[in-house]
Amino acid sequence: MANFFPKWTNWLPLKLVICAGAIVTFLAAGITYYFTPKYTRVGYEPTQPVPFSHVIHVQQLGMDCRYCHSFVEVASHSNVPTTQTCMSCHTQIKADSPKLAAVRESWKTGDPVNWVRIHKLPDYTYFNHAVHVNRGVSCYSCHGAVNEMQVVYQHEPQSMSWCLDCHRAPENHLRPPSEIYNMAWHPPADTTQQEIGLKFKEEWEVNPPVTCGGCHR
Amino acid sequence: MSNASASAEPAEQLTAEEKQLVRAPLVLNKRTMGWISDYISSIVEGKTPTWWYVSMAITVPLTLMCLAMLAYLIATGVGVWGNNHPVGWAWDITNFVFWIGIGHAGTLISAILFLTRQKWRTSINRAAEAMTLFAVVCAGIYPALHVGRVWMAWWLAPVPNANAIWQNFRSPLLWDVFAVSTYFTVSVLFWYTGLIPDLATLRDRCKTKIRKFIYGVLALGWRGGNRQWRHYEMAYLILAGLSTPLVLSVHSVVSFDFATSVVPGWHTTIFPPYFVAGAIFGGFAMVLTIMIPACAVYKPLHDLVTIDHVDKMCKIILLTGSIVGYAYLMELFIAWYGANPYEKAAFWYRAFGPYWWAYWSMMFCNVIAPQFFWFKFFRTHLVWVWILVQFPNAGMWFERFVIIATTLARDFMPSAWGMFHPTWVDILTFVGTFGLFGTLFLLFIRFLPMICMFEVKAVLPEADPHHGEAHH
Amino acid sequence: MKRNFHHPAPEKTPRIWRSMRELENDPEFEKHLHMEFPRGAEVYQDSGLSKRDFIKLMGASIALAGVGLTGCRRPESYLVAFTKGVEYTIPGKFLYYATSMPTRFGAIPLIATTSDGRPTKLEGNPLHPYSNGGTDTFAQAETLNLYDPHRSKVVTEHGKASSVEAFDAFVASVAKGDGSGVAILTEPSSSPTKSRLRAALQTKFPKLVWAEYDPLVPIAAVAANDAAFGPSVRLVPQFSRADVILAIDSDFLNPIETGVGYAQGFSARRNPDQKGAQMNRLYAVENHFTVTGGMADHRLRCKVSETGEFTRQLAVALATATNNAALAEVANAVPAAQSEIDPAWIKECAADLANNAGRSIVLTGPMTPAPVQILVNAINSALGNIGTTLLPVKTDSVPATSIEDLAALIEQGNVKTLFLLGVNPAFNAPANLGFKDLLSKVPDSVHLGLFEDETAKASRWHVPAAHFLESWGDSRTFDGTYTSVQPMILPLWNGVSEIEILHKLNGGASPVGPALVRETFNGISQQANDESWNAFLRDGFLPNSAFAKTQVSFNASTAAALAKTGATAKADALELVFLQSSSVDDGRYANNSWLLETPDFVTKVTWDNVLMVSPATAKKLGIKANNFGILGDVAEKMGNEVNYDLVGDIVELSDGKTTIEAAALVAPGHADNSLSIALGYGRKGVSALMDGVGFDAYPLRSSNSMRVLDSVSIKVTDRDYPIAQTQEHRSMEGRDLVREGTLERYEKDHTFAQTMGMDSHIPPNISLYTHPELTAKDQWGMTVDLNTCTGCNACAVACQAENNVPVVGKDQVRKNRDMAWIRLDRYFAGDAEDPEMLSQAIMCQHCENAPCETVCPVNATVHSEDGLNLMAYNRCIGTRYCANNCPWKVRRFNYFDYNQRPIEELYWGPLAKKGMADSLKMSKNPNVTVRMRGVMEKCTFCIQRIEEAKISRLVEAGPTPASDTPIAPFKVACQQACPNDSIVFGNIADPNSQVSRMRKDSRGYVMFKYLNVSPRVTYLARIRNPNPKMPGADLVGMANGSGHHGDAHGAHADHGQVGSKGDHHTEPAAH
Amino acid sequence: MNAVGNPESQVYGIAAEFQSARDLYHAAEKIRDAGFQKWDVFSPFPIHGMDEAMGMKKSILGKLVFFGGLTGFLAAVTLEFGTSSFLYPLIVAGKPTNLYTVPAFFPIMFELTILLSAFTAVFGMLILNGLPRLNHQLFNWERFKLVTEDKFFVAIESDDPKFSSRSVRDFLESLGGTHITTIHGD
Repeated sequence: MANFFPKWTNWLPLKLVICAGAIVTFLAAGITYYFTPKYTRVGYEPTQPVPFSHVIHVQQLGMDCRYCHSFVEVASHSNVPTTQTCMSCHTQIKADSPKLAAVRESWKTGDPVNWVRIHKLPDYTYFNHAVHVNRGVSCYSCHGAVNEMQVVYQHEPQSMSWCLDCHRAPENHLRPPSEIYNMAWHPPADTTQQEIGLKFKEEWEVNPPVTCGGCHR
Repeated sequence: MSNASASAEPAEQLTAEEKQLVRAPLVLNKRTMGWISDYISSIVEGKTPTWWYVSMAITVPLTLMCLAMLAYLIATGVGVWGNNHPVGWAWDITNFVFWIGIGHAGTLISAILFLTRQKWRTSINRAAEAMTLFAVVCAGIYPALHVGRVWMAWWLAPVPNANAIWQNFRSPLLWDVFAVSTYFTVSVLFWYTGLIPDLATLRDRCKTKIRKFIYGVLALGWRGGNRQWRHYEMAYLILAGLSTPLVLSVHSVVSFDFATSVVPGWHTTIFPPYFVAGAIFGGFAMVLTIMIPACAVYKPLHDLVTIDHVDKMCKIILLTGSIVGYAYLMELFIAWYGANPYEKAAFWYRAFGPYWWAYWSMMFCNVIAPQFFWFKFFRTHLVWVWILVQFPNAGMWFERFVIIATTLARDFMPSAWGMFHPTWVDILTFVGTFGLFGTLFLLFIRFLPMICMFEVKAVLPEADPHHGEAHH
Repeated sequence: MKRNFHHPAPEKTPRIWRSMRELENDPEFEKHLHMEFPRGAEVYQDSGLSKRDFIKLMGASIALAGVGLTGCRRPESYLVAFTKGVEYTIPGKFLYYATSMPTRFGAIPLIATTSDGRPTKLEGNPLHPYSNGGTDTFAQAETLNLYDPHRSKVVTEHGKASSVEAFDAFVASVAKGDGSGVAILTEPSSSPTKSRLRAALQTKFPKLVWAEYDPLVPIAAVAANDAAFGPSVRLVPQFSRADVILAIDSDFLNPIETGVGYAQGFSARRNPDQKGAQMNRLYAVENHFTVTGGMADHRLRCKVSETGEFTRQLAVALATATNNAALAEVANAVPAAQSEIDPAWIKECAADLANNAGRSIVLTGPMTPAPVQILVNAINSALGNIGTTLLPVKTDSVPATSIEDLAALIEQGNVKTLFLLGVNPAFNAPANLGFKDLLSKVPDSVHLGLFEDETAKASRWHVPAAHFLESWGDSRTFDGTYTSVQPMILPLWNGVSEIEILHKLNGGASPVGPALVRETFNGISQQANDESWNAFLRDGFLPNSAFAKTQVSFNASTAAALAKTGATAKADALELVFLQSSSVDDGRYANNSWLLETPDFVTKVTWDNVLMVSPATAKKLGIKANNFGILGDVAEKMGNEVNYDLVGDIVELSDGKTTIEAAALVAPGHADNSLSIALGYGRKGVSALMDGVGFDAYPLRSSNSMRVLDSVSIKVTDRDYPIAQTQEHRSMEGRDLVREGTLERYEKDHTFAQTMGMDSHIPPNISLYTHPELTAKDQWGMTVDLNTCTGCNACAVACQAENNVPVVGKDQVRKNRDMAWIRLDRYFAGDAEDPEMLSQAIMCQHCENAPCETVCPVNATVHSEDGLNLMAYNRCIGTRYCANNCPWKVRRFNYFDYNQRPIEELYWGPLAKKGMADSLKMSKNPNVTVRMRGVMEKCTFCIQRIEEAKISRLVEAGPTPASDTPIAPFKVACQQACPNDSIVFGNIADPNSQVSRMRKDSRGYVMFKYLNVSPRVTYLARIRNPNPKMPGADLVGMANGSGHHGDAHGAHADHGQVGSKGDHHTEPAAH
Repeated sequence: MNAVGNPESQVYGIAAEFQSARDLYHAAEKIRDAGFQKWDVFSPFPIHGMDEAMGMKKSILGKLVFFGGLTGFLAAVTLEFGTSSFLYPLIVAGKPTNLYTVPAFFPIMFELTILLSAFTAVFGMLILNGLPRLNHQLFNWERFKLVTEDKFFVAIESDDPKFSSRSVRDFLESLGGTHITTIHGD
């Protein structure tokens, strides 16, 4: 009488082991790539009720961030502009552009424009804009080159580890106070970001918190 | 090959002079190798007995109830249990320690008795190891599900994550996670390694295709060649060597959950040895609780699980019981001698506080009751043994309850004192775990050889290659 | 109301503060302020957005403000900006407005914190002359009252929904009439605007009946003052000048009875180290334990119906001591009664008072009957306290019709139209009036109130009232300082204020914003220009507007005449005393879950009022202390104080006609043959929360027994009532937790408290490890002065409001699952019948070697570099090990989703309704995470305030060295609320900070020193100042033993004198 | 001469059955002395001293397990110190993050050492035994099933240098082997 199991089954276990190993490796790699903020958040680019272009307003018209995000320097929350702010110009310029319909509507009715939120931290995370921009961290560091964005999208993962990277080594991002809102700034030719950063870190005694309490209350 | 019923009748009795010559054999009635395979396999191969279905009809619903309770717990919150401030841990951790303790006897019997060449272990270690696994399964439920946010429990595993945050390796609870999972894994390996040759036996005996397939796969193609036995025996020896310190470490680590805290009544260095002794104590009690009825069902097993085994286990229970009793008294002495009013109060309240009844139940069950085993009559009369081992079973549960709930109920600040009362969910969950344990065990004795055949064969006189040769 | 209408250009004295720094007008900060402002202004010129639109918008954005902790997949959410900017408002930044909360005897000056247009927190106004910045529990809980979703929302007529217009039409018709048959019943109020409108109304309608009623406002006291000193005289106590104080049935230290400012100056005089002034001494005579009684150096248990006799004997003794004829005349006028009061007590007390004539104060509670009041006035004038420790001032009060007279008028059918403004007589009027039925005799009755309460149901009209945080108004504090009341938000549910209704009755159109108040202000203020008006609103009060001091002389004859009315009670009769509830006041807070769950100061009972009875009387009447069942009884036999899971006997109380039920609780220190019960509970059919909570005592309370019913019959039923206590144990079990000693002992050994109990002979702790360096410049720490902490609960409710601490309900409290982050432990020490009461505030101690941290497997609780024990809710998985390992048991676990599920559906799991009312979401502090089910939480030292301060310092510093900018002063919530400044918080690394000085105080000690956890909270031992001549003086201040060495082993040496019964046996192992 | 398996396929070897452990033992000694290399004896249980009888050295498994254990230990050390001293040092209960904190790290070092040792022991044993191998020429022989029951077998493989079917048959017969059978593959 012959074997119950055919010959080929002798190699089966080895093949199974190899397959399992491969599958596990691929899963791990996939999860690390696809299921972390680097992938899930970065590039989030929803369509806004108004096709507002930062390129036109910042790049071409050279408006300062703070004209619209007026409280970024004093509040934890960097406000989006009120309809009033938009209308203070757009009553004259492009007063009847169809793109601005939503704004005019809001101005008429008093109902706010619902901008789709892009950068969103969890409720238990308390980020403060004022302290960052006042202590030499540029908008650029967290929001990327918004001035070049026709439509705003998320540029950084803004995950906890990403925050910690900077909180542990702020020198990689500190800038001269004058350049905070200059999206296009680069360190002068004769020096590097590190050098400048370290200099300011020394001078201003920049010592960002890395314990939970800094952000979670 | 004769079938089970035939071989159930004992073979011819020993003659008087043989009795004098031969040292008390480990297997009675001169059972042959063939008989051992036949009989033990027949338990698996024969048709399912009615009592098995009856028992399953009891244990399976209990298991389902347990699962239902756990689902309710996860969906609603830990509040469905009686836990509160100050009693943050109550039946959950009590039952965890209770079950994990029971598990220890199995590993102990397999590993320590193997290393110490106690051949009598061979007939009970398989069942004992199975018991270990199932007890650890029951135990594992509690630490896993007693946390407030079960869906976040994976944070206990050191997985790299986008929050760049890690575990606190100083926490006894994390030690627990590693200890218990290691213990479970190693026990499974140990148990399965021991099963391989017996699975091969079943493979070679079974008729149906499906069984041929299942047992064939499980047996991994074992051939019993000596070139295999050589590595096999080495592996088994190493596993035994690893399991022995492991089993001691696991219950020590469990005791660290309490010993490393600052809570008066927990903060004591005596805990590790005392917990280990307690675990062996309770574990052996549970082995007897299960084996005695099993042998009652399968009468001929008495030839393998002899009264001598029972006697030996009772002696161990007596010894460990006395160690536990000593530990209780030592605790009291240190509390008094340490002159720390908080420690003093903690032990005073255990004995005379609102939970006095739990303390004295523990004392009676664990210290008084086992003393009967000084008498051979109680050690060798199966009914009495079975009754008496129920006390350690209950007593060890009370011990954990006393240590956990009653200590927390009254610690540093009288203002924060409060009582714990179990809820119906607490109770049904605990009862349910017995259902789970029973179900698993019934499945085990139905589908796997409950006695390690190849080891029993190996202790038969004719297994000795020089059997019957003149000694020179 | 246009916001810009009453807002000046911001550059001038802005009415809002962005921080305490600006409050102090720090020039540095002003600069910062101005460079910050123009930007805001330029965008926001004359933008007139009313706060109502705010709510629209906030509603939207709140809906987004998820309150859970987990957020892995994110749904699309929106950023909702204002359409028009709102001046001053910076999204996400707090604004602070000065206002005040009108109270029974004046007002509590407040600073309201508003975030994005929602008032979220109320704090005392430290600038105000008659406030040290403290508040009471009620003020702290008002934000919840404001957002209470049970508030009435629509005008109803005959119980059916009507409209504002219809009601206005009705008012107009009344206004057109001649006012005959029109009566107004309202609460006595300190509001000048209200009295101005009243005067106007009474000139317009001469026949108008103006009646005032408040169940806890003393008619007798006023009458006594009038009789003694002439009309509208008020005595303002100056505790800073008093060396000896005698409180007769008075709880003056409790801010809820007499207001926050009343007792100021007292706590300063409790400091044994104070230079130039000796420590004051407090005698208390009361039938049940009050916080005052707990603070007293000598306390006499005395039936309320015997206080008259006590005061008479005291007066007699003092009359001879001071040989003052007037006092003698009044004293002899009072009929004598027999009593068992210890003469020695009276003799020595009198002697002490006589020796401190002119430096003493004798006080009696507001509700005590006239003879006692008059005697007290006589005693004070005889001691020469009037004008020295008791400043007489002339109030602007105008007499009003009493509710009894009003009832008579209604009875006679002379009242056709009755306006019930903010009162609830159908529930709380004296029972003999049967007011509820009377209302049916009035064809047109109008009820104005926050809730559709009993009176609303019995009236033709019900009009939703505006909360004081929603309406313009004004008030006078007890001393008369003119104080503002301004709205923080438009009425959420179209409520109207009393003054608006009065104004309309005067025929006025609906008032515009503060017009009415402004008019009054112009009348009161010297210069009535915008500048001073803005200053008034900005600071919240008008400087130097207190009542004028006056000279008074004691009028013996009129006093004696009043004194004669004194009734004599039978000594053995069983009396029933009606108390103000520490949770619901007179019933007005019956719907406030924060207060309902705040334990009573003494009994620690939540969610119920109980009938308090002394142990002896309980035995006599056969009232069980508890029924533990057999297991507990055995434990008690074995010598434990066992009183867990309290279940009280239900008793029936009857005055012959009416019978009420109540659950009895055995209260140590209660007078024998006396029963006490708090008013305001047992409401039926009013709202979800109120129903079936406690027992209603009003039915037994009649016009002549407002304070005490001299004789009731009691019947103990065999029914039980479960009682939820946050603290079940009474005795300290001889442990050295609260440490106290006598002044004498303290002077012998200043550091006695540091060597008590275990600390007397433990070797110094040597740590195995060197503590990792705490790098931050600011190291936070706290001290609690047990010498001034009365246990009034203000801190507890403040913490609840600040930190979004959830309410768990009676059932969960009974299961010991209350969530309070700061709790007030109350211990009884000494004789079981007549013990001392000790109270101690316990919050997270932020141990530097925190036991909780080492046991957390996931690093959810770790230490910050500035010494805080952090709790990261979002990391917590809820093993509860940290709570087990916390010696103080201050960690709180969310056993259910208390924030998201209704407390009656906690056990339903997923089947329960999810989410909370929008209005309640608005009450949450946006800077504190709302915790979810299954996580641990605890006191964080208000880390949100710490971080805010640290951040604003860095913002200020900008591109300059951080260390050059000092951190702005700030207070944590409990510290801010404390009316006695017992809690001090600050930077312990700065040797000059107050907290550092307090920590170094010789009375300072840390608990459980032997554990070497080195807490950041230091307690200052309690010092009692007994009069050695008094009976029982040797037992005062002995809670930790007498202090002769060998007895200092806190744990066991104190048997026989410390701890309530059973303590003797707790640790025989020690003997 | 009887044979099993597929006669076409090449011969695996020749096997004989023995009745007792003792017979097998002595047979093994003789085969060893005859200088065969590729052969094995089969029994229902490990027979004491059979290794010597077959002239085999001690199993090398022990050495493998040592390295397995070492790996586990080092893994634990890296995990614990790497995360809590280098990746994200936190102040926990005032305990240091340097080497002094090692006592708290022992339990996990121990457990991981045990775990990886156990894995090496079991999987090492399987690999050394060439298991799992479900198909084997010997399984073609029906009688061979008794090896897990109570019978004993010897098999000498065909690729043994000294193998020649006739001599081996005679040799096994001389040893007292019964049911001598040629085993073919399938």
